[in-house]
Amino acid sequence: MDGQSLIAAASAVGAGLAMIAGIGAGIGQGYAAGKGAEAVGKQPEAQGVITRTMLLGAAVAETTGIYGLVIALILLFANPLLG
Amino acid sequence: MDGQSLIAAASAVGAGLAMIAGIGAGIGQGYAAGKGAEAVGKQPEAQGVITRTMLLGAAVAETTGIYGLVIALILLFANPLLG
Amino acid sequence: MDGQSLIAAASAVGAGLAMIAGIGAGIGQGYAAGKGAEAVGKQPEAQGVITRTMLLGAAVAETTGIYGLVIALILLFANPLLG
Amino acid sequence: MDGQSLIAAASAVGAGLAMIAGIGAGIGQGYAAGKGAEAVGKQPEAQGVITRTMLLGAAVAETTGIYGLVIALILLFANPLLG
Amino acid sequence: MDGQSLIAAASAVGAGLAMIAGIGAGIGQGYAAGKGAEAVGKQPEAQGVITRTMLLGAAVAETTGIYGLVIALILLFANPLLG
Amino acid sequence: MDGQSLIAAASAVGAGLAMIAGIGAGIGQGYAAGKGAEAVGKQPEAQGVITRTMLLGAAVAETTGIYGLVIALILLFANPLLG
Amino acid sequence: MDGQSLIAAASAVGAGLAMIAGIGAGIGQGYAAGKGAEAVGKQPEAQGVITRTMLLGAAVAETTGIYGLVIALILLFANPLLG
Amino acid sequence: MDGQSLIAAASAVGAGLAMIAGIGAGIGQGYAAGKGAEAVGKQPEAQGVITRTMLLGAAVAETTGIYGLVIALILLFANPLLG
Amino acid sequence: MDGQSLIAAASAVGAGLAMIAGIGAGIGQGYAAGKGAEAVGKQPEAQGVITRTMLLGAAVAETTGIYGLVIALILLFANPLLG
Amino acid sequence: MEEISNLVLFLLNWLQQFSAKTLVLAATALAAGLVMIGGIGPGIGQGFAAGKGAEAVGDNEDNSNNVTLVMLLGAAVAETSGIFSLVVALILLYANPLIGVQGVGIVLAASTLGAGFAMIAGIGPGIGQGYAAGKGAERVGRRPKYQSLIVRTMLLGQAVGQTTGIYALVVALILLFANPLLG
Ligand code: NA
Ligand code: NA
Ligand code: NA
Ligand code: NA
Ligand code: NA
Ligand code: NA
Ligand code: NA
Ligand code: NA
Ligand code: NA
Ligand code: NA
Repeated sequence: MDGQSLIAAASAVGAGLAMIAGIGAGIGQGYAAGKGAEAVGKQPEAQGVITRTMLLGAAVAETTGIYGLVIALILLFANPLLG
Repeated sequence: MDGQSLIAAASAVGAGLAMIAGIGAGIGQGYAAGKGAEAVGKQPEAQGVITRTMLLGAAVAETTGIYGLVIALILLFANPLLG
Repeated sequence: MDGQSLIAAASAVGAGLAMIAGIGAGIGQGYAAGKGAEAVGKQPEAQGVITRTMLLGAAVAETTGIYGLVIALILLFANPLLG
Repeated sequence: MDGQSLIAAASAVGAGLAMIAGIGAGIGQGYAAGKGAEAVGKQPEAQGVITRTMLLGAAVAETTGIYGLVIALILLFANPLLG
Repeated sequence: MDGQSLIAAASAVGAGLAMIAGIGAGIGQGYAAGKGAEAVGKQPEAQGVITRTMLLGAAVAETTGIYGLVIALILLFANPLLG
Repeated sequence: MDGQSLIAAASAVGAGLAMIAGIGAGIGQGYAAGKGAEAVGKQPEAQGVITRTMLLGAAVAETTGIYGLVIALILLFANPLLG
Repeated sequence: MDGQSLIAAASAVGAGLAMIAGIGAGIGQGYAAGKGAEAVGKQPEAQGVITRTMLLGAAVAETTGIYGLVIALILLFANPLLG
Repeated sequence: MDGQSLIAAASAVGAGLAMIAGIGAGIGQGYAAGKGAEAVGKQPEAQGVITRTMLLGAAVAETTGIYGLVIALILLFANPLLG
Repeated sequence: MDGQSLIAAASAVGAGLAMIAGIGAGIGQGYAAGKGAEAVGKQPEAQGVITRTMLLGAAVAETTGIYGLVIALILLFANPLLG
Repeated sequence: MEEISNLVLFLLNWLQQFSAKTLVLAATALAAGLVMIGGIGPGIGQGFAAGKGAEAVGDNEDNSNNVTLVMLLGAAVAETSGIFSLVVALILLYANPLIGVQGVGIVLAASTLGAGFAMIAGIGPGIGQGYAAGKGAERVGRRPKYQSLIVRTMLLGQAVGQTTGIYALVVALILLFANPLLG
């Protein structure tokens, strides 16, 4: 077994670990979805601004999930550790 | 045992780890389901807009779970680390 | 021991890890169950729409748990990493 | 030690990991139990519909814990990875 | 050291992991305990139905903890992986 | 190093892992303590029934922590895996 | 390296893992502290019964943390696995 | 296998672990999104100040996710541990 | 393979683990962001003191994330363990 | 490949090429990372206190100084776990007593790791005490008259909530400084 194989194997595990970051956005955006649904039920006339604020906040909450995805993709497709 | 086997073995573990991201969407979307049920109980006449907002928000919350699934499928079926 | 055994062993661990995703749906759907029970207690006449919204939301929350199950079943019964 | 032993050993660990999914149903159903108890205290006359909704929601929340149990039982009693 | 020892060792770890499922019932049932105590304080006359609902819900929440216990006991006392 | 030592070593780790189940009861019973304190503050005259309900619910929440303890004690003092 | 050393090493790790159980009591008792502080602020005249209920509940929540400590101390000072 | 390969392999795992920090910002910012959506629904005229406060707070919550990303990028692209 | 490589490899993993501390600040500061947004919506005239309190509290919540970052940077750039 | 035919023996043999000191140093690097995970707790808890504090000063601007004071006092208590973690990490990095001790490398290394795992318990007190800080600040904002009673109850509850963090610290220090497993 050569060193390159060990690095590739560890990269597969690292890519899986990086995806775990996505737990956060899933919980947070789901919370926002619930509060948004509650808010439009109470003030249907404010639906536009409620939905926009929910989506703006959810977009912000997505970033760390994206970071994890980017690191995983780098480990899989453009791995600087593999010589 | 050759290096390719080690990479494949690590990929199986990495695929399992990547799925853990799905915890987030499960919690978050369940929260949205609960708030949605509460909201339609209070304002049955607003059921349409409540359900649409809940589903829109839940779709947003699904993405990081999908990212995890995609990385797992890449590790299993189109693994760039396997030579 | 050959490389195939190592891959099979890692697949057993990966299958177990993938199931952990199910934590999310369990928490989220249980939350929805609680809010649903609360809502039907307050508005028994809206029981139909409350239950439908709860179940619709819970179905959405189930998906990432299903993804985990699918990856586990692939690792066990149709493992592409095993030559 | 042969490869079969390694697979069997990993399957024991994988079975243990798969059970961890049960955390979700435990939390979620307990939440539903608490909301159910609260609701029947407030509207004892709605006890029937409250309890039915709580149990329906809890049954939905049980599924991913069952998935984990099924994968564990497969790993222990009908392991397709063991030749 | 033979293969049987490796399987037995892994079974000890797997049994420990399976118990972690119990976190869920502990949190959930404790939540139910708190809501139950709150509810009987507000409606002491409904103590009977509150306590019964709390215990029924808690029994449902116990199951995945029991699943974990059963898998651990199988791994320790009736291990099908040990030849 | 013999196989018995490996099993004993893994049992020590398994015992430690099993104790982690106790997180659940700690959180849940603490929640019950907080709700109990709140409830007796609001209805001091119902202190008896509040405390009894809190303790009954907390006893239920303790079980999975006890399961973890029992498995740990079996692994340490009556280990069926050690020949 | 002999078998006794491996058991001692694993016992050190197991002792550390067992302490993780303490997360639960810390969260739960802190919740009780917060609700207690809130309650005495609302009903200062009920301070005695609030504090006693909070402490009683917190004592109950401590137990699984103590279990973890006891297992850790057994692993360190009275280890039955070490011959 | 040489030492440099071992360090590179460990760096891939370390990079994956560092990304897990992102769970926090995802949850927290999603909570802010939900409260922001709720607040603009209640006071649409205060939308400007609500959104600015939500985004300011979310920016603060992003930092530890960024720290994790920076450490991962250092491990991958400018690793001081690799000679 | 020399010992220095093993220490450097462990340092890479340790740096990744240390970053996980950042989960806390992300959740907590996001909560503060949400409550801050809610509060300025209710009392826009108190925006100054609300924002200052939110930021002061968030600064306090940042510290353990910074500690984790400092330990990771020491492991990477000024590692006292590497001879 | 014969040498991997028994994965456990392969690993143990592979580790045996290193000196005891090297194994402890490597374990120290891992443990320093593990102990920092305890810092999750104060982050969550103090953030909760920040949110409740912000809410409370908005509701009662006249009383904002007392609210802030209680928030910071409670948050300072909640920092304890984070400080414990940082101190243990610094001990590990700069003065790990197990480095250089005569003994079996794997026991010394595992003891260092065990100390790292134990400190993770600090998550609990950090979250819980921070929650108490937030509720204390909230209540002091609404009922300034009862500030001392509220703060006393908060501190009493926080003290109770600290114990499992102390247990973990004690076990970690035993593993590092008075390890009974070192023959
Ligand atoms: Na973000
Ligand atoms: Na998303
Ligand atoms: Na879903
Ligand atoms: Na389900
Ligand atoms: Na159940
Ligand atoms: Na129980
Ligand atoms: Na207890
Ligand atoms: Na931050
Ligand atoms: Na802090
Ligand atoms: Na305590």
